[in-house]
Amino acid sequence: MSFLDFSQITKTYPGVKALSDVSFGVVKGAVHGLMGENGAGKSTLIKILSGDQHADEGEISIDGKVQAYASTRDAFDNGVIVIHQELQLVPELTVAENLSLGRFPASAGIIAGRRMLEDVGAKLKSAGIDIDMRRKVKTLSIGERQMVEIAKAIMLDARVIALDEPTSSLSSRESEILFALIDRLRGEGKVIIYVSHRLDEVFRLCDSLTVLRDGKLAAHHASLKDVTRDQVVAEMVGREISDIWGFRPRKAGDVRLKVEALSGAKLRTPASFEARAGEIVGFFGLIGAGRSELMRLVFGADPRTGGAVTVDGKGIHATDPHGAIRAGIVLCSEDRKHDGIIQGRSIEENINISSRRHHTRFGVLNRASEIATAETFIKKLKVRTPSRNQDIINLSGGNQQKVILGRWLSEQGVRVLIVDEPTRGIDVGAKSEIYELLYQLAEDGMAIVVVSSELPEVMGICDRILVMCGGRINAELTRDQFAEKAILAAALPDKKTPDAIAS
Amino acid sequence: QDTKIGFIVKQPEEPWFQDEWKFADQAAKEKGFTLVKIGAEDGEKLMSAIDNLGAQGAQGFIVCTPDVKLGPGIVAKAAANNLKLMTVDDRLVGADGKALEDVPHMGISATKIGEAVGQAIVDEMKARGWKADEVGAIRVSYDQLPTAVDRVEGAISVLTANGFKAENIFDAPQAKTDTEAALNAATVVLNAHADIKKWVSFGLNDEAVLGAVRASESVGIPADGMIGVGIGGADSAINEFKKPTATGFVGTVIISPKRHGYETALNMYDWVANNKEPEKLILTSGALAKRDDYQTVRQGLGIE
Amino acid sequence: MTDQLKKILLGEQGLVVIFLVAFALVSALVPNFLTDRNMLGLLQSVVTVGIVACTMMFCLAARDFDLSVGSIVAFAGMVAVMASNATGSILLGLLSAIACGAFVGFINGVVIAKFRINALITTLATMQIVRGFALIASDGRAVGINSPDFYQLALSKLLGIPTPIWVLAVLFGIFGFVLNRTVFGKNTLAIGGNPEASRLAGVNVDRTRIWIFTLQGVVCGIAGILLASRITSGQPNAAVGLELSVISACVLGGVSLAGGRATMSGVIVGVLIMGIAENAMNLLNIPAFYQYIVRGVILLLAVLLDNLRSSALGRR
Amino acid sequence: MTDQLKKILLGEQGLVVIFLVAFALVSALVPNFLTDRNMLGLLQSVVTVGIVACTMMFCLAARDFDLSVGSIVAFAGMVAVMASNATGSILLGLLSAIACGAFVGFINGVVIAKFRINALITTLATMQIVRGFALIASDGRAVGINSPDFYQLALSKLLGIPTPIWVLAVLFGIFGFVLNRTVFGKNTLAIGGNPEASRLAGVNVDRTRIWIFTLQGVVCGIAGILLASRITSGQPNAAVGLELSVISACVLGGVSLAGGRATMSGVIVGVLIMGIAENAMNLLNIPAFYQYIVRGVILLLAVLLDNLRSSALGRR
Ligand SMILES: Nc1ncnc2c1ncn2[C@@H]1O[C@H](COP(=O)(O)OP(=O)(O)OP(=O)(O)O)[C@@H](O)[C@H]1O
Ligand SMILES: Nc1ncnc2c1ncn2[C@@H]1O[C@H](COP(=O)(O)OP(=O)(O)OP(=O)(O)O)[C@@H](O)[C@H]1O
Ligand SMILES: [Mg+2]
Ligand SMILES: [Mg+2]
Repeated sequence: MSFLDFSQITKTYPGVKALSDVSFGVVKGAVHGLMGENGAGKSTLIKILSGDQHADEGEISIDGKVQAYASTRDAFDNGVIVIHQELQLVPELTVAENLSLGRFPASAGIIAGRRMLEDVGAKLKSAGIDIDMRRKVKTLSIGERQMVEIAKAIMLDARVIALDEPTSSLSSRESEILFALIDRLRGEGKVIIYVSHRLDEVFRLCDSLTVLRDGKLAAHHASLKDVTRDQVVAEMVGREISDIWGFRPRKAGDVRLKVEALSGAKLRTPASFEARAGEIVGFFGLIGAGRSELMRLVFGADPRTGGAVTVDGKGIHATDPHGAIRAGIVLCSEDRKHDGIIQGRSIEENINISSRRHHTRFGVLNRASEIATAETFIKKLKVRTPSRNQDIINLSGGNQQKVILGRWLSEQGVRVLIVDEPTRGIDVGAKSEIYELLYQLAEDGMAIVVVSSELPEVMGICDRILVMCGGRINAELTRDQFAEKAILAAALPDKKTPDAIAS
Repeated sequence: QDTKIGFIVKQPEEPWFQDEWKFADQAAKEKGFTLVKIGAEDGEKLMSAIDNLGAQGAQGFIVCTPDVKLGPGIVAKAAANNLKLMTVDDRLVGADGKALEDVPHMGISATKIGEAVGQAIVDEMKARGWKADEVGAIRVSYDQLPTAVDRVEGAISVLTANGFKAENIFDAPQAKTDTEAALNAATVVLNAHADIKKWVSFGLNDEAVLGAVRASESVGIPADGMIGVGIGGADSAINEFKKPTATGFVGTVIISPKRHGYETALNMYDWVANNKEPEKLILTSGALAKRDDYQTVRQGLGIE
Repeated sequence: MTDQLKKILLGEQGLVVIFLVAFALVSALVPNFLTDRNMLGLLQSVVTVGIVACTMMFCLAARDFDLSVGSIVAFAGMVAVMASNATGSILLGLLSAIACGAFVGFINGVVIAKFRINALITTLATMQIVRGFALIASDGRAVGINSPDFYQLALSKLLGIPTPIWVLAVLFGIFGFVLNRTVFGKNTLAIGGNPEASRLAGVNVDRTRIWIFTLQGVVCGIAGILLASRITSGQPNAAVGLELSVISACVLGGVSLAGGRATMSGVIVGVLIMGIAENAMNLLNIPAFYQYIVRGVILLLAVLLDNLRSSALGRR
Repeated sequence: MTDQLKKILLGEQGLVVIFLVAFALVSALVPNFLTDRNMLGLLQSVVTVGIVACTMMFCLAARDFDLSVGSIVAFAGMVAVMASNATGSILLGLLSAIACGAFVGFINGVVIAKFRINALITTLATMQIVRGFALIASDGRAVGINSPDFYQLALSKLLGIPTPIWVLAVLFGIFGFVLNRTVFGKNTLAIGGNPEASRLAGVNVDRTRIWIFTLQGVVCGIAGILLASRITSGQPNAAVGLELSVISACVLGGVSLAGGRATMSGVIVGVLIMGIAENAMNLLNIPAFYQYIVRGVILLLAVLLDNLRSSALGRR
């Protein structure tokens, strides 16, 4: 007997049928996976469950009772909690305040500050989340923010909890905390909807699974016992993908990028490394390891306090991204919402913003080439959208990520491509195509740096892996030395080295 | 102890008040007292200004108030700060609307100035041989300001007394008191009544009337089809007279900042230093200045 | 030593410290500045701006904007005077002024929150409409107060300090508390900081915004009453341009126009800086035209100093 | 039929369509409105606002704000007159006015972009400082123009249409092109959409912002020259409050204060709506006090209508 029922849910956005006639049910005390390509309608379904969006047709019932929410507030009050794909935190408030927002413990409107701290503290402790709850959210890293976001799930006594790609910016260590939490909630008899693009996780966590495709129900598995991964991939993508990494050996050329003793305000220990032409170098580490900080310094996004960056033997003195791009270094940053998408502007403009300078004359745009570039990358990266004029904010998370990747892949004259969590939120099918693109660029002589928290990913596509921990590069492994254990060991904070961040 | 006298005005940017201050400064130099000049655009700033004067140990002040109804408040504030009080330009009134006669005042009534404007227009119309019913009047109005209403109403009363038909007087409300606003408002009136070829105009000050004159030029009414008479007589009007050819800006009623600035300051000084109380009421008069006689008129008023 | 100094300057209360230093400087350099009388005069001169800044802080913190405050202050003052005159009861006059203020604020809030019309445009419109009503009601002229008791509101003193200053102090206290210690205050900051997240967290965004504007109206009503009492009449032209003074005082006090950031102590400092600048300029007898320049330069310096402070802090 | 109507109303150009309908209505209902003379008068009355709105659009689209435009217009007008009088060359006068405008704008831009001082505060400060300079330079008085040729700038006509209107039309054309078809325009919109992302995408954010403010200054210089020519003198008190008219025209025309959204056609419509409202009210002889109310209501209605349109479109 299912506890949570979706029946015939249909939702249309202008130009897009996000969901059509989706029905399935989930039993109590189960973790139910929701998978599908980017833009398949997963987040839309979750938003409808949360009362944030309203279905055009169809209804949701919990415990046999049809739910009709006017607002997200109603959803809470009915025991439905949703952790959205995009972080929904207030940067200027503290962790505790963010977790209590909408339901502060208060009498006569006056907040009981101590009670709030006690409540939040207890909940965080029981979930094994270790974050100072008095810190303002704006001082947290993305990964830490994601943990705060996840902590929302346990703040209320919910019946239904939906998590939309909660691990997309978590490394394995934090993911484990989350999985433990989910197991506990399952034990308490909650219904959990779990959206993810990572098959490993889904098979590890979920009891049942629904696959969406183009807004329609593609498959429903009440049990995962006899289901194989390849089968799920085929249901999602519509074709078989044998090896999503598709690694091809390459020949490394001369040193292209050389970073010497680079340091900045947020990266105190000077870091040095190099990347050769035609080489894909991976950076692995846990949250807060300082990988993003290091890449931002290389790119000139943050001011450096020391060190040097050379490309092809030429020193790069650029102190801003503008200069770095002209010197041939580009960075696709990890925080797509804050540092990537330009909301309010079309896909076309988001793709062309940097590369258009190659096609302009006297500052006047070349419309034909802009349209061509946009169309090319929309097709290459399989961006699901009704038109290139669509506002990027209306795209699904994964499709936004593809557009941002398109921005950098369309750049010309790039010598060093740095991608920070490039496949964050991207589906399996598109992933392998993105890897293929990276391989081609490397074969054309580009030096590529991939920062990722997904160990299989770095192991799957890189020629060399650098492991960071506590703001310093801790280990370097070539492909023949790749071993999960060794990499993880290097990533874990070493008790012997004094380490501010780990403590 | 040094003598310190305040001089508060409501619109410090206006040339008129600049002139008042200038002449008051002249008195201060002659008599050797300190003059503190403060601008106070509204009641609240005025109250602060009086406190401020009290705090720096002034003995008295002269004020042109942003609103005459502030009377009782100003009197009370002055008493609280132990300051002698004189008014200039605008006379204070009590809650009942009657003038506060205890406060020494020097000024000219807004209605009177308006009437002088009206008379000047009527005279010029006669000189040009215009008949009242073929002429339109642009009333450049800024009704938010009571003084402005009194001035234009004064002019209208003279016009109607001389046979001007009320329906030939058209309102051109300025959104702001600058020339551009008057120009835009007057343009609409002129265009709406394209059949009328002869126009007169009057308003709050020279700038307002200049706007109407500019409007007449822009719609192609020649200078001899427009009679504009302003109020003030400061540079905007003088510039107009200095133009190589005559424009529709026929004249301006000059009111003398010299008397208002110099004499009030002197009187206050006498009151503070020699305990000689000034006259309760001194009324000055405006003088019409035109293109050919403005220099002499100004000299007569002691401002050239 | 320098470390400690740095710590104080760069701390939460750094703005207050800078202000105290500036205050000491002005006291030392400007004659007649640090006298009881001048201090009281100074405080009285910032009463209107200060009172309205209390709620403008909320408005800006919630990423909104209110241009109609000046008009509401003038209108409420008119209503207070006219209603007192008509009914003979000062209390009724005061109540109706506050009710009118609240009503206009409520309308602002509803239009902005429910019809989702840009706050700038909405309040620009009500600014004009309300000013129009004030002018029509009084035929453009000031309305005198019949009962002398009304003046007492502004003239009466408690412990040697005029009532309006007490009112200001009490409002500073109340709104400081509301901002930091109540659900309403936190919700306001959350809405400004991330409207979407607040909505998803179940904060009733619309209702909070309507409340903010209504409170703004109430507070403008209070400011209008005190102003009318102080200038002993209701004036339809009063408080023109008040909105800009209030908003700059708030921004000077560290309130972010992008929402989400506000402190009461900052706003108090902002209000006082503006008041002190005016006061000192008049004491120093700076000519009117030069006052413009000085005012502009002080504004810039104050914000620049605070920026340097916080960038030294955040190192970005 | 209704489907097609809906499509037109809800399309990109819906605002323009609404405007055309409103225009037809006003033409039918207001006597003397649709005459050649009145149309020319109407257009001339929006020249200043329209010219300045061209660059204000960029400023707002980049999430900035400029309050100093009124002061710059007045100052540039003064400079044009004083420099022409001093040198005897009108051309030199015009060039120095534009140079002065550009200089003030450049300073605004540098302070805002490089010192990261809030645009509202910075331009509020320069607004005061520049006004102060204008007043000091002229001792607070209007400065007459020596050479009658200067008047010709405003009075001369081409094909029966006065030069200022041509200037306005040309600027509309230029800035419409710049916004949509140049890197500068696209970068401006991108900065407004997400400044940090634009910076990381290699847009030189600081330089673009400095350029925007400098252009704003240049355009204010042009507006100041035409205004001075129109009122045949340089007046230090001219164009007070211009900033609010210009900003509301832009917002009315769909420019988002949150940045990232602007169209030239929208801004043109916004400017015209404001001009037509004033014009029609005067033609209808609406009393001054009631004009306040009507102005407010029209503002609200115009935005409400556009909101309804776009929410019918976006269904959110
Ligand atoms: N506000 C909106 N306006 C228009 N289209 C939208 C809007 N929100 C979502 N869509 C479209 O609806 C479809 C489903 O989006 P949804 O976010 O549910 O995808 P998803 O399955 O969560 O994808 P991802 O894996 O990338 O997160 C997409 O094609 C998206 O472009
Ligand atoms: N704005 C900030 N203020 C203070 N500390 C910060 C800020 N941003 C990041 N940090 C801290 O800097 C450290 C490095 O974080 P960073 O995000 O660079 O790590 P990372 O290796 O990229 O890991 P991930 O991106 O997976 O979180 C973290 O400890 C984080 O808490
Ligand atoms: Mg999604
Ligand atoms: Mg990172």
